Amino acid sequence: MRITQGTFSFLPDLTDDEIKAQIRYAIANGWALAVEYTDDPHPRNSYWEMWDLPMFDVVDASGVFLEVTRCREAFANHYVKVTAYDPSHCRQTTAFDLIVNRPAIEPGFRLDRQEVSDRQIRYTVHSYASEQPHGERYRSGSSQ
Amino acid sequence: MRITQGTFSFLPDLTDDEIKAQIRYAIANGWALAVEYTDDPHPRNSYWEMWDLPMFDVVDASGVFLEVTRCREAFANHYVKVTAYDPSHCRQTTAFDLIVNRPAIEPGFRLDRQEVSDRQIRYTVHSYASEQPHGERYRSGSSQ
Amino acid sequence: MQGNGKQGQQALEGEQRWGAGVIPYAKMGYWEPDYQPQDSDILCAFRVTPQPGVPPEEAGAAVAGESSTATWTVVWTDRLTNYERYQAKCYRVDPVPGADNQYIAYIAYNLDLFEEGSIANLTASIIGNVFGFKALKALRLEDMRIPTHYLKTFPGPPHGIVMEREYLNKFGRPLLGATTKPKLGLSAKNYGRIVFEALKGGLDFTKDDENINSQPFMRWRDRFLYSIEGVNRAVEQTGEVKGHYMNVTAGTMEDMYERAEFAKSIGSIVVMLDLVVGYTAMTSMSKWARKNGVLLHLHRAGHGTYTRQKSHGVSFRVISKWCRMLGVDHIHAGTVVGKLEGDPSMIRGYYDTLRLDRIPTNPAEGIYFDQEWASMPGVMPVASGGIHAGQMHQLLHHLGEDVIMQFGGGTIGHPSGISAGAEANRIAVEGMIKARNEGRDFLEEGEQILKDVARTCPPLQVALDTWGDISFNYESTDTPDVIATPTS
Amino acid sequence: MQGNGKQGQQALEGEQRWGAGVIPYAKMGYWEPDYQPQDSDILCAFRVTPQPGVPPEEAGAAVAGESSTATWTVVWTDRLTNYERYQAKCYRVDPVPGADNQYIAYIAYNLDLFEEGSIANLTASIIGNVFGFKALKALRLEDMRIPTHYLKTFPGPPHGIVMEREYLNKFGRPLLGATTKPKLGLSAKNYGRIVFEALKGGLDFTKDDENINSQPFMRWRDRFLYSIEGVNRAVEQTGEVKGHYMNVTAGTMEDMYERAEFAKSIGSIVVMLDLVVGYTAMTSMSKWARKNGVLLHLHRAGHGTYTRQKSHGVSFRVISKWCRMLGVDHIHAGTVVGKLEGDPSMIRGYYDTLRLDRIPTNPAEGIYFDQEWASMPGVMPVASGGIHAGQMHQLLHHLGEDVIMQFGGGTIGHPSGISAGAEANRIAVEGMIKARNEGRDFLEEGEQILKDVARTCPPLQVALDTWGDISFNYESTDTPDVIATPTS
Repeated sequence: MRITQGTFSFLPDLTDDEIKAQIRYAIANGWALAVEYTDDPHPRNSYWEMWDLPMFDVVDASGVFLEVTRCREAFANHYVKVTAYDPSHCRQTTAFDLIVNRPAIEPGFRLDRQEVSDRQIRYTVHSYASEQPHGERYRSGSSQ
Repeated sequence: MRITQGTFSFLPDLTDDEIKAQIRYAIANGWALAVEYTDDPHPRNSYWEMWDLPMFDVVDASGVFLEVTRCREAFANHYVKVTAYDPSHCRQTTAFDLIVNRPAIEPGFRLDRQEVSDRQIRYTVHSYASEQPHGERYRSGSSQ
Repeated sequence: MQGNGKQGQQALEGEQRWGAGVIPYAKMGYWEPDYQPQDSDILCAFRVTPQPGVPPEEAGAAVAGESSTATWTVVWTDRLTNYERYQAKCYRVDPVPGADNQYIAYIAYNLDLFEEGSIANLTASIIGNVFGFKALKALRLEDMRIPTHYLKTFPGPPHGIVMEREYLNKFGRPLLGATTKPKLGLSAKNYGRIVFEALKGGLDFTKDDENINSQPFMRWRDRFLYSIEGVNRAVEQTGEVKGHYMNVTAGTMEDMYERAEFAKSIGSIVVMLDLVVGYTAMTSMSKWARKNGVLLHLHRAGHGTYTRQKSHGVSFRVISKWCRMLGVDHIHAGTVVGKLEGDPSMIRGYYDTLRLDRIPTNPAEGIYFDQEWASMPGVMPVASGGIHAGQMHQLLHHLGEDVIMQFGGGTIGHPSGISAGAEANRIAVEGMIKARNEGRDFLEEGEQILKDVARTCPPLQVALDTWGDISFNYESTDTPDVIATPTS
Repeated sequence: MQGNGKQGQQALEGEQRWGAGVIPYAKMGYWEPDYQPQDSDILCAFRVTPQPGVPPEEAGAAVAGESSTATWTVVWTDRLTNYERYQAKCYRVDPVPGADNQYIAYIAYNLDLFEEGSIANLTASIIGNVFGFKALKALRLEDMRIPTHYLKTFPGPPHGIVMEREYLNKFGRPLLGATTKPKLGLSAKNYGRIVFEALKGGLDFTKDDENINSQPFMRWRDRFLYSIEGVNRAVEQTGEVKGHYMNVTAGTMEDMYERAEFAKSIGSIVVMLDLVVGYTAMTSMSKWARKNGVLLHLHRAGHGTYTRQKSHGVSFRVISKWCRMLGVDHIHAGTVVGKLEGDPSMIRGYYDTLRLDRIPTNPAEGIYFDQEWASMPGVMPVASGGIHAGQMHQLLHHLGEDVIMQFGGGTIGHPSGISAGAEANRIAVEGMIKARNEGRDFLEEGEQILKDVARTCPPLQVALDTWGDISFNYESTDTPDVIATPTS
């Protein structure tokens, strides 16, 4: 399966030039950029690992893209995303995010159903990858 | 004080001819007429004593008025009212009622206040006349 | 145009109907001139003003479609259902006589479309999206026929006219009320004084204003306590049952219940709501009122934003039906002669709708369908807004006997005081009823009757002198159509 | 006419003012051209169409009077209060350019007039009786300025746009939804299938229709259970957070709470209400939604009966303000290009009102006052009704990024199925956002952008082929006035 989190996950994977264009858009808006990675892409995992601190006050897209490249190389079997952050009043949250790296094979999820009373079901979204410990997930392939 | 129950209690007391006119109106509408009396005119006394049964299917106002007169004579120190009753579908209740006799002196009511909690008060409307037993009320005067 | 299924508007079948894309509503089966409405159908009469170029049958079909199953494009999932049952059917479109480009579209809805006992559901369908539909310039829901099959799923008035009169022990004449004035700024103690004076003087009810809820100058609990003191003092001095409509309208349902429970606990026989609280809150309060033996008064605050204009919105007779179904004991329904909008024949239609058990079709009063109420009790209409004792003959003529006449300014503005104002109103109504019962032509002789009664009642004479020549003569915006031929 | 206190319209004083009888509103002090609105005043702009012979200042004064303290006749009990404080003041009347006999009346209301946190109270005053007032032919509430002093007494959206996006983990693009179709007749199991297919295909939300509550063909509890199965299956297959707006609209408040509690207990992240339930029920549900961490979606069913016509009723921008104040997370607010009424600049005004923290006066968008929201979170506007993927460039241009685009027929009516329809919509929005971020003129090049994206996505090509040329081109009934000079 293909996890469709992030702003552009239905489009074909963005090329490096396309990623740089999005980074430029964020810089033009005064947004901070950050790189994050994870091997736990559960839809409720709010906190992916931070690749260093967010890059505030950057003016140059290529510097940001360099960090993207470094993170992708370091975590080739992980999900990696670039996040643009808008600190302005009444916003103070992510402006957009895009997945720039994903494992070659995405085993995805299973839905576990616990029957409770009155025909109700408690649902658990189980990630196949997380059956292995951190660091040992997504070893069967690589996007590189 | 003057108890203002009934359809016409703010107008001057109706004359006998005026009472007959109202009776004729009820008969013309096919309503039954009844005479009731009481010495307990509390606003929540729903059941005055019945002077015989209601007069259904009457055609002659003077026959009804005769009963009014007889009741007034028998209970000169009571409240007496004539009631028109409408038994038709979706009505089945009193159409109008008029007081045709009242005691010469109406001592009226007192408001008793029981303080309860939270600044609330339980009210009791106390009738001075009912301090005496039935039959001994309103003896100080007569409307005749 | 009944019975003329024009070739170009006939419903499509098979592949033609189910091909992907956009199809005119009429061709999707929402225009069905041969349809015979079933006894259990909900029927609606809409006044439709189509945009230029939209034929009337298509406009009627669009209303039927957008208020029932349709979306703007073909969906195959329709095929999973017995969709013809759920499609509303526009079965008739009549041009409005004397109006350019207006039509009355008659639409039938299957009973299955609506949840039992839910005005919210009924309205979400019937007045949901369709009033914003671009292909129409304007749209008005003129009338509805509620079949007994659906009617019986609603509670109706908590008590109704008969039970209220028995509880009050007041028969044979209109009831009298007054809204406390000024609306804003009185302290709770001053407020209770007005309640007391007006009830002592001869009124049956006083009323909170629709916008008196709980403001800094007077919080609700204090107002309720002083008002009930005024009520009980007046009961003591008159020997009559009296009431003050305590307005429990509030920002949340929880606040409303808190206020209503308190009103009940201190012995109030009536509470009041504003229409702006909405149908769901009203229905909850209706059930509360029956359960707790408290009369429920409804002020129609806000209705004028959608009921007033003839070409667009919802007629007040439809609102009247909904309110009788969900259940209130009183509802403000117009005065004819006062300061607020209301054509006499239209108001007669509202009053009939609220009070009668069977209302026959009557285009002159805006009644488009026979309506049976299956013995559901009637609602007491309330006439309030710019009326005074000098109009008593006209009020009785237009509004009849089962009505609450509310004289706010006409009581409290009396030059001799509030009690005198109340007395003038009470004696005027009694005198007029007495004259009517004696067989006099009270409408014709009304002024003379009032003059005669005033001889024994100076406050009435003062009232006549003060307001005798006041009237509000403006043309009504909502009037019956001139109908050349009966519509059914 | 500001500043021209004409002799004939000046307020009376002393005996002249307090003599019994009837006095024109302007002379009672409701017309005060020299009044300087206070920061804490609630301000209203009304479009007034007076009856013939009623001067505009008197009409404006009448509106001020009837929506605040006035009754139609003089009452001495006014003297018990500091009545001048409670009198609303009409301080300005501007003729509407190009319109015959229409005026914009500006009226200021003291903060004391309104109960804290109660939209029911605010509306009972401002749109209470006055819309039925005979001396006016028509009346429309165009806009209100809510001062921060009053605004802060309201809860605002249970979560707001930012919190919703963080909860959903969806940023940088419009959200996508679809209303399940057909509206009526689907069994619970069939219904859940549509939820599943649409969410799996790429939508973020699916939605109950406004008139799907609990009918015989599908009761609410069964619908909720099958829908949540569909939601969770889609979460599993996409790794995204998904939701289905469960419509808890019901006949009584108790039924609404029962349905909302059940939706929460089975894990639904969102519930939905219809506007017809009313302001009081909505405010209660707003507080429930914050307390229980459930997003609150509002369908504006019924609004068209009073918002659509320019001369009479209440503008939807006022409804938008009230709903942001009482607190919903989503509200249907127009599409510009779809099947429902909506002039582009008017809709921009609604969207600004719902989303921005500060909205400056802008007559071209129908904004009559500066409005500060004091950091109250924004409401996500929902565009729903006759829209499709082929309009994506126009939708993004008109509606921006913080919006939920709901494609009902435009998803479910897709010839290749529901999932394909959803995929077409999702890739269209992603492609358009990507192009915009890359600096392209997406409005101008929109069709080309979609065509390019469709090359990697056959379902989008099919959608463009099916609906590419569909539009609903009718004139709007509610448009901005041509303003010769700015109004402030």
